[in-house]
Amino acid sequence: GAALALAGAPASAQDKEPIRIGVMSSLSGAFAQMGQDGVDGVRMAFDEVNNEIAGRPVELFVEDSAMNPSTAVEKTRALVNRDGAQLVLGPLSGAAGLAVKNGADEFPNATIIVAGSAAEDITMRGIAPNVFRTSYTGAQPTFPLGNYAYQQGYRKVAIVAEDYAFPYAQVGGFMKTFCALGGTVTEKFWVPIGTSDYSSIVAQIPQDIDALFVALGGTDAVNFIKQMDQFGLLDQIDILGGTVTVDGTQLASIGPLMEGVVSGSIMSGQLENEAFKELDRKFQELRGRPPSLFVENYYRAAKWAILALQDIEGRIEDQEAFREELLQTSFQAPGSFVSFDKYHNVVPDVYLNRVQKVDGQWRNVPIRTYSRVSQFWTFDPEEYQAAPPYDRDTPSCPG
Amino acid sequence: MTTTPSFSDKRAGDAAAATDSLHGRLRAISARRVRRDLLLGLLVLVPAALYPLVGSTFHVQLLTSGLITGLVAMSFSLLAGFSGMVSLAQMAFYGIAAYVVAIGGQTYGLPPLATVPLGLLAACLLAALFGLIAVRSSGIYFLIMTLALLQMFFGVAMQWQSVTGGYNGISGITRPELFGLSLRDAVPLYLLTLAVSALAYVGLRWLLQTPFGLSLQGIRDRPERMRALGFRVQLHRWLLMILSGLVAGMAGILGVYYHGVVSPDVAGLTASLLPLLAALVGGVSSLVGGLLGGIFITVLISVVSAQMQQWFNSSHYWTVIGIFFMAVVIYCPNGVFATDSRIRVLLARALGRRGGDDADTAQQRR
Amino acid sequence: MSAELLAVDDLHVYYGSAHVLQGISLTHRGGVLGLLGRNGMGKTTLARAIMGLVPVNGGTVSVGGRAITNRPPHRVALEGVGYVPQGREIFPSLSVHEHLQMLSGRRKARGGDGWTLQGVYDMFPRLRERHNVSAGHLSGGEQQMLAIGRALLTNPSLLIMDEPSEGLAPVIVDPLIDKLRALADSGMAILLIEQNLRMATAVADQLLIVSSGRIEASVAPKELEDDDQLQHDLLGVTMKA
Amino acid sequence: MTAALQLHGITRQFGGVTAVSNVDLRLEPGERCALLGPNGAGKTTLFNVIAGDITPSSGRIELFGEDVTRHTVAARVWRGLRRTYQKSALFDQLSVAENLFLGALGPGGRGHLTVTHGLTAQRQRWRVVERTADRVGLADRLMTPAHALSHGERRQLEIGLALGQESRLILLDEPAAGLSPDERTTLTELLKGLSRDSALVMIEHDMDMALALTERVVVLSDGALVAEGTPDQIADDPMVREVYLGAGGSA
Amino acid sequence: MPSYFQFVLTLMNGLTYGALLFVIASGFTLVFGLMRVLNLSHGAIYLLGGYVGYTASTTVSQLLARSVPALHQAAGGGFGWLLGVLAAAVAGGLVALVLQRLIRNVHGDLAQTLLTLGLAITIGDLCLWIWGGLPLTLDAPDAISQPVRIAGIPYPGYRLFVIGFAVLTGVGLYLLLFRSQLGRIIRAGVDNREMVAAVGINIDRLFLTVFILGGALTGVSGAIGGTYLAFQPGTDFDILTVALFVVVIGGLGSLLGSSVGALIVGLIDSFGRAYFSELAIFLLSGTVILVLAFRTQGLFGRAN
Ligand SMILES: Nc1ncnc2c1ncn2[C@@H]1O[C@H](COP(=O)(O)OP(=O)(O)OP(=O)(O)O)[C@@H](O)[C@H]1O
Ligand SMILES: Nc1ncnc2c1ncn2[C@@H]1O[C@H](COP(=O)(O)OP(=O)(O)OP(=O)(O)O)[C@@H](O)[C@H]1O
Ligand SMILES: [Mg+2]
Ligand SMILES: [Mg+2]
Repeated sequence: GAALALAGAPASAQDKEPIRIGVMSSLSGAFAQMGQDGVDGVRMAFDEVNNEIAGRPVELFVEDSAMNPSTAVEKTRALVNRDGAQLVLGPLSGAAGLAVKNGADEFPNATIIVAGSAAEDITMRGIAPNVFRTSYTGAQPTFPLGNYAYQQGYRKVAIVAEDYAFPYAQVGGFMKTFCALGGTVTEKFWVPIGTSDYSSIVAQIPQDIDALFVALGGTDAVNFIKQMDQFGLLDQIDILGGTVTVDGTQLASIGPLMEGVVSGSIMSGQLENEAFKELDRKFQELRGRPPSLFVENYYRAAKWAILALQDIEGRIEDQEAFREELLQTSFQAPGSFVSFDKYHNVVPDVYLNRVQKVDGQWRNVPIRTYSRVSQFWTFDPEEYQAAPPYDRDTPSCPG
Repeated sequence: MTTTPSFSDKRAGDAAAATDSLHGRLRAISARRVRRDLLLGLLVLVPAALYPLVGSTFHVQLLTSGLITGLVAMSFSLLAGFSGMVSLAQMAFYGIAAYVVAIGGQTYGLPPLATVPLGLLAACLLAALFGLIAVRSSGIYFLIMTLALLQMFFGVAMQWQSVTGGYNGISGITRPELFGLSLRDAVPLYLLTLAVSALAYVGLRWLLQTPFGLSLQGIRDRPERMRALGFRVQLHRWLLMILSGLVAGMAGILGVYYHGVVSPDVAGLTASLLPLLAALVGGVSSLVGGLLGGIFITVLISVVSAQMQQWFNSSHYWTVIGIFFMAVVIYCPNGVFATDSRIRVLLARALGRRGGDDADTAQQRR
Repeated sequence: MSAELLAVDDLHVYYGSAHVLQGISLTHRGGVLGLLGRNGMGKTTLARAIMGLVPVNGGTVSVGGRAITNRPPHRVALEGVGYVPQGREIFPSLSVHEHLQMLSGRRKARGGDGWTLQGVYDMFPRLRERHNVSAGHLSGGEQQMLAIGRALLTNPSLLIMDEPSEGLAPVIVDPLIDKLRALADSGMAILLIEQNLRMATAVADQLLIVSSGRIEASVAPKELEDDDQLQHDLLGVTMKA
Repeated sequence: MTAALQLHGITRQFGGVTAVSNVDLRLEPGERCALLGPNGAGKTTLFNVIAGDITPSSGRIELFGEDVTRHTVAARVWRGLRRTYQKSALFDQLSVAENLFLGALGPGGRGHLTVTHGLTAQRQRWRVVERTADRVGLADRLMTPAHALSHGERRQLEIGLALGQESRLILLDEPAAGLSPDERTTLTELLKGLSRDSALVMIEHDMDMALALTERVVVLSDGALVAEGTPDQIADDPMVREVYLGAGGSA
Repeated sequence: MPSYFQFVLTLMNGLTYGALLFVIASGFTLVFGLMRVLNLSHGAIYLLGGYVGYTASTTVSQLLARSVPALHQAAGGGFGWLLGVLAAAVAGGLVALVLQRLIRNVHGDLAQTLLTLGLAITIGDLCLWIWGGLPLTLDAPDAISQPVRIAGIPYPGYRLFVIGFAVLTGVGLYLLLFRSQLGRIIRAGVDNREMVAAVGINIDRLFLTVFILGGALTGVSGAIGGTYLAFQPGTDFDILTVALFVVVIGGLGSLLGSSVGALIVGLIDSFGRAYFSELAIFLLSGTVILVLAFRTQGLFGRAN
């Protein structure tokens, strides 16, 4: 039947072979909200073009990577081998992204745009031809924060962070710039993910520090800040936040306590460009709160793919051309103007945001913008990649 | 061998029994069963091995994944169903074998000929270690102990970053070749997994019908009495634990070749829940149930999660799985493949027949 | 009150496909009715079927004229049926005292004072000595006493006892015989399942012999006691060698 | 000749209660002995102490001349000790035949693993199973799972479990309890026919049976040994009448 | 901070955290102690209690603030919070009711346990469906959250409130389990359901009561715990694990055990984090393993 219809009717979008796109995100467990935000972002991007690219309909297939690298690999297979996706957006968590990238040679006929995962090695120390990253590396948004901290006059900083790869990189980025300027990090508290009682850490925070850098996510961040407050310490210490510490997800629940916290991110709660305002308005309509980092990240990835595909008339089958086009594409995303570096990683603007109440809502308001921040900051890429990866003890500047 | 209790005359039975030795009768029964199972096995295995000729790559991969989960489920059932030890630590044995193969191959560049035996050995050793700590406990204490041990494993995998790669684990694993076929490709790996599963199943089946197997079941039912008959209960338990570690370790190696990655998440919540669900859906007191259950649950989750998205735009497939699982526990307490499921009994009632033969089930539960 | 305290009519019970009770009928009009039979003949099954502890597949049971077939056990008990199960079935988590405390005063006797905690202790002084011990730690015989006491405290009008003398020392059995007789004389009907021939013949007013899920014979105790041949025919033994 | 069993001053307390109090007992190989006493006298507790299920508060236990006070249950079994339980302890999921097989499989004098029990011996072991089943009257229930047995049948199987192998000392805890008069007769015959290689101690409230089967009777009361003698002596002992037999308790 | 203060503070933190753990485990202990049902949906009911409590308390607070602002001010958020706790109790009780209806149909420990696991999976996902995945917490009323000065250090008032609540819960449970007719009957029923029925007691109804009570208590602990700690998807299994560990360390079914277990876990967690922070991830599981390796029945558990 399909062949007949093709022969007869004028080629409308419905009759053309659809472009199949897979979306992979963390939809269950602790990251479920961020994951759902990501899927919302993708859907919003495709709705803007009426789910049609160059006359071809777009079909979306959504799968849950469950924060698990093995599952992410399986779900990529499902999307590519079962659903016939030639483009996969995702995954969200670091280990999952890394696993997919390292196994990407299994999918020569598909392109993967990592939209949330911040593991450096997805776009460093060897790259895959079919893997791109539109989000950020763990250190990318915190390089400027270290810079800022020193300029603020902070000299001694203590750190509280979760004990795994992403916070290592966030802390690493911060310390690379902060220590280089002469600051010292006197103490680091690494806590396992899912720690609920922080009181004994709160009790140990040294009193002679100038600021506390907090790189925790989800309930960990909420519990920590809440308990700082209960012990009456919140007002006594300046707090700097990691990228997901002060995201919209936390502000919804403990906004008032976070007031004044400065954090580094590639996204903000209040930007002047049209793309942001548009996204902000639409997402408010959809969910009744400002868009989070993850809405923007996934939206941006989808938008990037749409632009590139439009430029090659939707011929996603020509993967070579598509990847080439993708690498060349740059545009104004809601977060900032973005383009790729030669390592397939995004070069965005980084904002330092302060938490403030705007029109009755707690939001991140930019106080400083660093444009076009590379994943290597201002360091030499070769040297940077040769240095040992971040971990609990690297870098170090105890003073 | 239906033994309906004969009430008419108690002595009549003796005469019948005397004509044929018990050993002979049992041998005949088991020979009949072996023949039946062999036939059934071939009926399943041959089409399964030929499946890649007709099935899509994805379906072959899905089956592989199901069998791997099924192997772990089988190692779980081996402990739970045949010796009453409900162990949550199976994924640690899976994990350590996977890690050893990954680390051996990636970090030290060892050939698979070395890493595979090392991986299995590591799984056995870890099981032996865990066993040493845990076999003295029983019931819920054993369950919690193994849960704590699993968390320990998780902690080490997470913290010992220089060796395990920490949170990110080790990915991009190179797969070896077997008879000139790369295990990176779906079909060869599937066939290997199928062969390993079948062998493991046959081996365990054989073992369980030996006196050793019967001893284990005695220990499950009444460990004190086994002690009073002179058995070394702890030693039996410990050996079984090592054996189950071996089976889970096989799964771990297949798993790391299948996924190409190993990370602490192998010991995480979802990963350890899956084999458990598989074992239950298949019936804990049946080994083959574990394998089939693995395939069943893997396919189910894959289908439900995709369809929930397609039909309802919803990612809440776990609600469906959870409800399905409860239904299984209520309506098919011995697994969906069991012949004595409640549905069957209800059906039989409705058709005017009475439930299954009790005497038969005691013999056939394996 | 109906004359028929207990009426069982054409009772059938299956375990799976095994037909264990194959049409048992009996009526009990007071006094002590004894049930004898070899192991595995269905005596316990009959008792459990009356109590509602196994589903009845055919036939009816009524107590005091009221049908109780397939009623839940607590309803049957509330109709005034007490049960001393085979194998004691005491509650290991409770102490001796808690067992009795739990039941005393729950169900009033039809007339008169009914059983009290002290009454049970007086009947089995050994229990008073051990009242603080967890019942699971009692000796076998002590558990049996407790099981009897427990049933008495529900002040039943019909008491079903499944081998109450099992595990009791002779020094306990003799007073128990007297006590059961006294209970029966005071109006409590007793259905007594026994393996101890001496006890059965001493207590029962009438004896039924169960075989293969059927009532095979009904004899007077005196008759059975005196007739060695009858004993041999019905039970396969003689009482005294 | 060394004694089969020798108890030196065995005492066992539970909290404030002394269940067994300073019991000395010597049993010759092949001897048959009845252990009588009122309910709660400490008979089962004494068995538990001998078998190793509970440790004595004080005292020493010798099996065949060897001090086993600190040995495990299994280690005593390897030396030839068998026992039955007052409350049947069976393998409920397994059939009668399988139950008896485990009874016959017990590692005898060595205690090595069942994995090493060769397949060759199996035929013979099933023959033992068959014979045992016949002896305890369960020959036509071989394929029935233990949980589906009646109480009396469970008692029969309980005894069968202890008879699966050669032994040097058997402890029977109320073997006749729950058995019908018919089965009781069978059991009496069975016990009478047991090989004299093995000593036997029997707790039993069925006096006819206890006195018919044994040549020596020991009476326990409140944990202490209060009388000892031949069946006839004991049956006439006024003290035993008072604490145990009661008024009508003529043998 | 001087090390003496540090020590006292760590001790206090351990005690209060232990108290919270006891409250969290109490519903579990009740259901297990009386019914011998290992309720794996405990964490899910806790989470549900948190969400329902959150929704009820914020809704009521907003309503009050809008309609009777004076009263709202005066109560310092107390009304909303109290109603939240009540709503959580109701929600927990309802789930328990459903659970009991389901569990009646299955026999055997393993099957029952697995049924509760299925329920846990379902509730957890339903919560995500209804409330989304944002981390949430309840706001404690001012009256019980004012800092209290202990040895000169300001100490969070809510934590002290939790200690008080834990003590009350413990005493209440003790009376119910060991000093009441209901407790006796239920314990008997767990030993042997048939025989309890055979003495004329409707054991099913009593079991239902206990389940509902346990569920309500768990729901309440969700609201009280949710005021102390934030919750989000995944919290259900974290809480379940901690509750299991606490109860097992103490010995299953022992009330004294679970209170001691809670204190041990609380103190080890607190001191462990303060003095051996690198080992934090191993603290909990390590404690369980150590305890069980030497006492296979937990500290106060009895061999059965
Ligand atoms: N674990 C225990 N804790 C407390 N008391 C116990 C324990 N075990 C036994 N006892 C007590 O010790 C006494 C002796 O018990 P034992 O079982 O040895 O008696 P017995 O002589 O076998 O009696 P029976 O003839 O009734 O079986 C009893 O009073 C019993 O209550
Ligand atoms: N749960 C069960 N499942 C299957 N069969 C059973 C079950 N319980 C009992 N039976 C069978 O039913 C028959 C009758 O058992 P019942 O317990 O009524 O016998 P009984 O006359 O009380 O014997 P005893 O004197 O040994 O107590 C027996 O053959 C037994 O094997
Ligand atoms: Mg019976
Ligand atoms: Mg005894």
